[in-house]
Amino acid sequence: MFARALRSILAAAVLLFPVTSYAKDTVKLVFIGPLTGGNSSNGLGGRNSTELAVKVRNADAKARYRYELVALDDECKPNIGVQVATKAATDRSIVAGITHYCSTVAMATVDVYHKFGLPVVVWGAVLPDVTYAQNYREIHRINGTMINQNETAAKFMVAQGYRRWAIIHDTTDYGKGHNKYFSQYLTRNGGQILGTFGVTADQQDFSAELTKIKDLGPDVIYFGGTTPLGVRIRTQMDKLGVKAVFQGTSGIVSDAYVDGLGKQAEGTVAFREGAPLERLPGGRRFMEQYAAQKYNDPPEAYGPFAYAAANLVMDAIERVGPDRRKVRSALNATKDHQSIVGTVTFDDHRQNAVPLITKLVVQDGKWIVWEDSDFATGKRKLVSR
Amino acid sequence: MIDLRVHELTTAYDRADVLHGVSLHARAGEITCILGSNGAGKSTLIRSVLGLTPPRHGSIRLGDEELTGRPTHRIVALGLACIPEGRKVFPRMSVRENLLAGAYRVRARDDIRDSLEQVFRTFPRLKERAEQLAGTMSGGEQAMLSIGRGLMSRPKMLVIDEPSLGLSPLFVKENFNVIRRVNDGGVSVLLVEQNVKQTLAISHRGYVLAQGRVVAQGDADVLRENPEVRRAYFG
Amino acid sequence: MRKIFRPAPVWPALLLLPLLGGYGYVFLHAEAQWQVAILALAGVAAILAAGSRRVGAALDRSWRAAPSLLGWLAFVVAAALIYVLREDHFALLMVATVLLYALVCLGLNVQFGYAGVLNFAGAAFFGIGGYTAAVLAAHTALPHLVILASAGLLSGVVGSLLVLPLLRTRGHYAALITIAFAILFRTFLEVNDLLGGPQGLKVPGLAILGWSFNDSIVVDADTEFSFYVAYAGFSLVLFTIGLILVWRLERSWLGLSLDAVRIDETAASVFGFQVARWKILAFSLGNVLAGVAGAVYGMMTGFVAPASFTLAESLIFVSIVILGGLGNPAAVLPATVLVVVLPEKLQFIQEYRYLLFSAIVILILLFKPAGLLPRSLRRYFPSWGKA
Amino acid sequence: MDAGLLGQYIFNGLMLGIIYAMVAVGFTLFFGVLDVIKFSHGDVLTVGAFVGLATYHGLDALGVTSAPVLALSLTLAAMLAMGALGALMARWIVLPLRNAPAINVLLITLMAGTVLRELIRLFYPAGANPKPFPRLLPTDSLTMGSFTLRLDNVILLSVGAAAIVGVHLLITRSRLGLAIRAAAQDSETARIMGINFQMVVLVTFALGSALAALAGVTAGLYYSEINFGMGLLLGVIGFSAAVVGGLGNLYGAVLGGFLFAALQTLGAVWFSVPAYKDVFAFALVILIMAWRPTGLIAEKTAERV
Amino acid sequence: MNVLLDCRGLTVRFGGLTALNGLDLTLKHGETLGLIGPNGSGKTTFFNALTGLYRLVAGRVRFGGREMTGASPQDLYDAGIARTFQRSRLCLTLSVFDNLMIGNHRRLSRGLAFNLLRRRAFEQELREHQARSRMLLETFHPSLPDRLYDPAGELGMIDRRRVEVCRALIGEPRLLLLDEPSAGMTHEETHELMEDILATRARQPGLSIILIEHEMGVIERVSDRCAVLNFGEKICEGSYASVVADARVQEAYLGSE
Repeated sequence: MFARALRSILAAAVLLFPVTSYAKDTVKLVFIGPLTGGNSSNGLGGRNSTELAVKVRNADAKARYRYELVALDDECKPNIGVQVATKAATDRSIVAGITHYCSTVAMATVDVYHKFGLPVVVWGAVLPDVTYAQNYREIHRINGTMINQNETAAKFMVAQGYRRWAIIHDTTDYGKGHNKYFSQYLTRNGGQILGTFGVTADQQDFSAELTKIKDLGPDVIYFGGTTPLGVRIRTQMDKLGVKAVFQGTSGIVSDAYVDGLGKQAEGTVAFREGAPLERLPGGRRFMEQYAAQKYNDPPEAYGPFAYAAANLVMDAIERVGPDRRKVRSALNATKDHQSIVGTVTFDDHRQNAVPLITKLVVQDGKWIVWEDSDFATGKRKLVSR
Repeated sequence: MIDLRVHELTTAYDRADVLHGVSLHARAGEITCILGSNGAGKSTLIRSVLGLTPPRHGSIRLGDEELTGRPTHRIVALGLACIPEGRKVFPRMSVRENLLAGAYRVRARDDIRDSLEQVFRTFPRLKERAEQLAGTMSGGEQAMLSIGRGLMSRPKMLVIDEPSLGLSPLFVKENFNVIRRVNDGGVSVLLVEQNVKQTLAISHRGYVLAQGRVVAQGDADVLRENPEVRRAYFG
Repeated sequence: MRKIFRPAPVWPALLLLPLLGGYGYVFLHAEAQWQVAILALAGVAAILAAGSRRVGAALDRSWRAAPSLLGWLAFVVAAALIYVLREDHFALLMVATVLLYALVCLGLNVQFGYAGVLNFAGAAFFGIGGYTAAVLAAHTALPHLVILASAGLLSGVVGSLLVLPLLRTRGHYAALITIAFAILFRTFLEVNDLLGGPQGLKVPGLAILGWSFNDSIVVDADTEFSFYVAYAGFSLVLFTIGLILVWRLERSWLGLSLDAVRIDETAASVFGFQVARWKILAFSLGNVLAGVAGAVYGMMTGFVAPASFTLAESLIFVSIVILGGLGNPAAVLPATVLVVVLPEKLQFIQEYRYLLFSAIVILILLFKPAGLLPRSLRRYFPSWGKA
Repeated sequence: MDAGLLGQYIFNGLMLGIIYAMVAVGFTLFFGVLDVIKFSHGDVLTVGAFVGLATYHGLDALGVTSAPVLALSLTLAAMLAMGALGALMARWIVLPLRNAPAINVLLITLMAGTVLRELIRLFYPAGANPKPFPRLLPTDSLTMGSFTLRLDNVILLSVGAAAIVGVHLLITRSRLGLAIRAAAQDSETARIMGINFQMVVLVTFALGSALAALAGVTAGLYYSEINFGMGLLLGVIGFSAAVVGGLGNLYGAVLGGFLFAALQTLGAVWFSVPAYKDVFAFALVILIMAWRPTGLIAEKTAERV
Repeated sequence: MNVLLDCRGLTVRFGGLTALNGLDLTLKHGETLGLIGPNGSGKTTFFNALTGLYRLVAGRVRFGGREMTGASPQDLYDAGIARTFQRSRLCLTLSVFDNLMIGNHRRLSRGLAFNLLRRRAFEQELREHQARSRMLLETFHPSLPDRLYDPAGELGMIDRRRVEVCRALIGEPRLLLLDEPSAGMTHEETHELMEDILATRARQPGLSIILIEHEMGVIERVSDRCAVLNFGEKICEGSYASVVADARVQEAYLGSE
């Protein structure tokens, strides 16, 4: 404990007074995510977090190598993804990657990494198929899939006494996937789905859908999608007088969601894989360091995963040296690795069998862990009818 | 009263020279006509005067002001008005709005109202149809409107391009009478026409254009007898 | 004939071609900012020079002196570039991408460069090709060449659904139809799960006559060529065929007819041209080319998804055609390089690259409104016209 | 379906329609005077909304708390700024290309739109994220069965309608409007009447852009959220509405806007997967164009392009 | 009587305006008809109606013994009517040769395979048309064949006119419609053009021509017969001398006192 604290003080000191060490070999890593376009806030958050991890590591005198990060933009388009993945994977000086937020892109690129033998850790894409649809030893994933998340979500919400759901999801792979798994687990646990509404990801106006939902009168509106749509839908619910609990997925666990909604965000429930950041000492440190860097964009929900993925990769390199095959084997064998998102253990498909899904709720303008909230104690109600 | 002097004007249009060193003088207070058959260069001359097709060489002076190089709306602001060929009324505007467009440069509301009343007095038909869309009127009515619109700005110099085009002789006569009355009121007129006899009947002086050059000029009475005039039409 | 024909010097073009090849090699390998900047500037300067009178005329003369020799040489240089890059997967992927995008733009060039039929749904037809390949290659045993042909055909057939409204409308009204189709196509794919929905579909690799393109080419134990060599080579062949096709089209009565219809529909109809027929021909041909290119592209990248075939992508195709020079098929290639490779080369400025890219396009449009290499007069044969 | 629900759908459609119509009117104005399509229009809307937001934050920092004052001043600031931007773009990007093929104008404005969008995304603080838009209008509501009528929505609807009526009056009743219509019907004759054509073009672009800014602020106040990509689809829909209605015609643009809103609302109600509504709306657009090739209210055909 | 063109009661309206009002006109094989009348009298409208660009409200057209009322422009071209336009409608960005080939459309092989694959055969055909074009241009002016490969936009006005006439002639029509060929030309140029038309007539005795012209000298020299239009109606018909002397014609042109 003391050693850790000392290290972090040292690290902070070095961050302030950067010293270049000439003795170390340079090892290149690649980060890939959407840096332009509609998903760029998540991409930029992931990139900044990865960059932060590399900076911290380079500042660590004990590190064997000096790390250099190459960041590439996949634009959240599969064809561009394949392009930059090929660029990274065929660049022999790059040892490993922290890759992809968008599931379509992650799906499109797995073959490329496998073909060229670049070990990567997926930091944000949540579609189960990314790890489970093939058996490539190069592909790992640190964040959980939407399966884990939705199983917990369905059980938890039914246990709270809700029975009737309306589901809105965007028609991206993310939204459709969430819809699929949530619906599956919900019906299995005794919930009832009154209606399902697919909406496009660039849609502004949801009044027609919400009017329909209002007519159906659900207890809960489940939303499978990301922050921009989440903010819009939640706002428009109030506009139309739709009174229901708003339940989201990891896609809306962001500062932007709370900032975007202000008071209306109160009582929104969402679920995210990984341990709650603020409960782990590393997590809190991450947030402090991130804030110190004064990035233009917040880390967003998956920034910590990117940070953890980068550390996982660098730890592996520290152990086995900058060799793709060795790094791959080291990553494959990850077990009980302590990270800021909790313990990481890869299963037979190199999927992090995340033990914990964090339940979150917005209270007083902050996402907080359900168990710590006034809602859990019954002091407040999710929705006033 | 104001005069218009065109000196050695050469204008190229669509890569073919259509005016070759044309000089003419529209004297103050007079009606000066320019005659010539189709394609003689009359319209190009008007376009040059109005600044729509900038000339290559030469100068155009309205009173003391050089017009070449000025944008059309500034030329018009000097007191020039034009009744364009083919009438060119704004088809989807009412008669009243067309007339108001003619008075665009006039700021004083009273002046506009006076002009409007005057035009309505001159062309009672326009008053009857004040709210009708110009595009739905007959050719003759459009011609009246076009003339009325040209008068709305109370110009010092009026340039009229083929007012008889496509009009029956009766209408032509009426319109020419209006032009003469306008001129009597002190407005200099530059009248471009192919209708020789009626034009010369109301003009003081005239020029005959053929293939981009002035082939004859002089007082109207003299010009009437000039064989060049007939030749300009019938070869 | 009073004029004495002197054989024009062949050397300018002869020299240029290997130079271009070398440039391509260096450009594809440039990573550092200053390298990219210098190379991009040099490239633009070279294109502008080629568009200028003197240099252009010199190149033109030498081209006419030995058209077939230089044509072959161009192909050989391109093939050589692919060979030199044989182990560089990424560079080859970019080469193949450029060639396939250029093939689509050849089609668009026929559509609005010649016939004047605007198409803002180029990416949709490109996508139709890709999806056709995905479905047919995965679920049927059809030979892949047949699949490529069907992809082109289907793209043409779907396009013919738009023909009626397109023929009836003009200008911006016609533009709206293809824009609406582009949006509709993408949304339909995404909402509908039939074709993989938003996740898209995996596409098996191309295999022709039993040769699987997705396998690396093993020469001996130590030497292994990237499998992209096959794709790049195949794309080169396709693009060459497309270029020759479009070239011949332009240099024939067909091209003349399309021009006549575009420039003055009224005059054309007075001289007996069936306006609709020519517009349909151009529209369909363009879509077929886009479809074939899309099929190969899908098989090469191994994946098709709606996100790759958006209206924004269509607009990228349109901008390539306009930047290159409307109606000049050869200009498609440098313009594609500019539009496809430059943003990739600008990766080092990461999130700022689209800002810079858009600014560059605005500048080109302001100062070279006819495109980088404007179209020249029709020349039915290399020896056609005055010496 | 009960009456309240039906009323709700209609009200939703009206609100959507008024935003579309405001955007479409801009397109139709630009086309009227210059025969061009300015594809950056949607992004001008976005920038307008962000200028409004920035103004709010600025005034908020200065300690202004009165909601009506804030609402009014942010709207005015957005409209003024976008009016200026519209005129600048007309002067430096659109007018220089007057003699180039119309498709060049389309492409250059498209690129200008990308520049605007990227500037917001990159340089507005945390611009890549959706931003909350202040709620400045009273939210008193009236509920009748399943119909909820909120005062802020009514205000927005009225302001939008008033703006369109205002533009209509300006175009049909004022001296400036006369000049705009004259320039639109026959630019050469308009010049002969002493109308400064370039000035008219700049003013028209300023007017259309200010209206886009108003649409942006309206969308912000209505949805309480704005983001850098909001103008993309709104721009395309506004363009579609203007074309379907008949370019160059103010009524056509309004009709097109409400038609599009109606199609989308209908589509969302009819289809079990509401996302089909865009497929439905755009497919119908294609059919309408096949039926009426110059729009529902044909005024002026688009000969250029 | 060997009638090539027979028009009866042709009427064309635009909105409220009657541009052509019950026009009767006949033309014999090999005849040259001068069509005159003041601006806006309906001459060009007649051409547009005759080439299928305007729809007839009433009337019928027989051409070469066939009923052609309401035929499309393409059908009328196929039947053998070719024209020039008052405002030159050459494709200025295309070469002179290309412009001629537009007029030669009927003789071009339009098959896909022929054009794309059989390049030798295509070249053969091309060379033939090239030779014919040169010959035709040569007859108009000896310097014109040298400009075969220049963009039409680079020609002077007279040469553009010539090329436009050649474009109409190269397809060997039976009826040639010339719409004010002298517009925008100098006196000398007009004279040259007149000679060109006469030479064309001499070479192709079967060719019928309708000529709209304001230069009366041209009409006098070239036409066999004249028809005068005013307000969309034929007011007079006959020899040039008789027409010019007619009081109605004088009035239409010079106006009444």
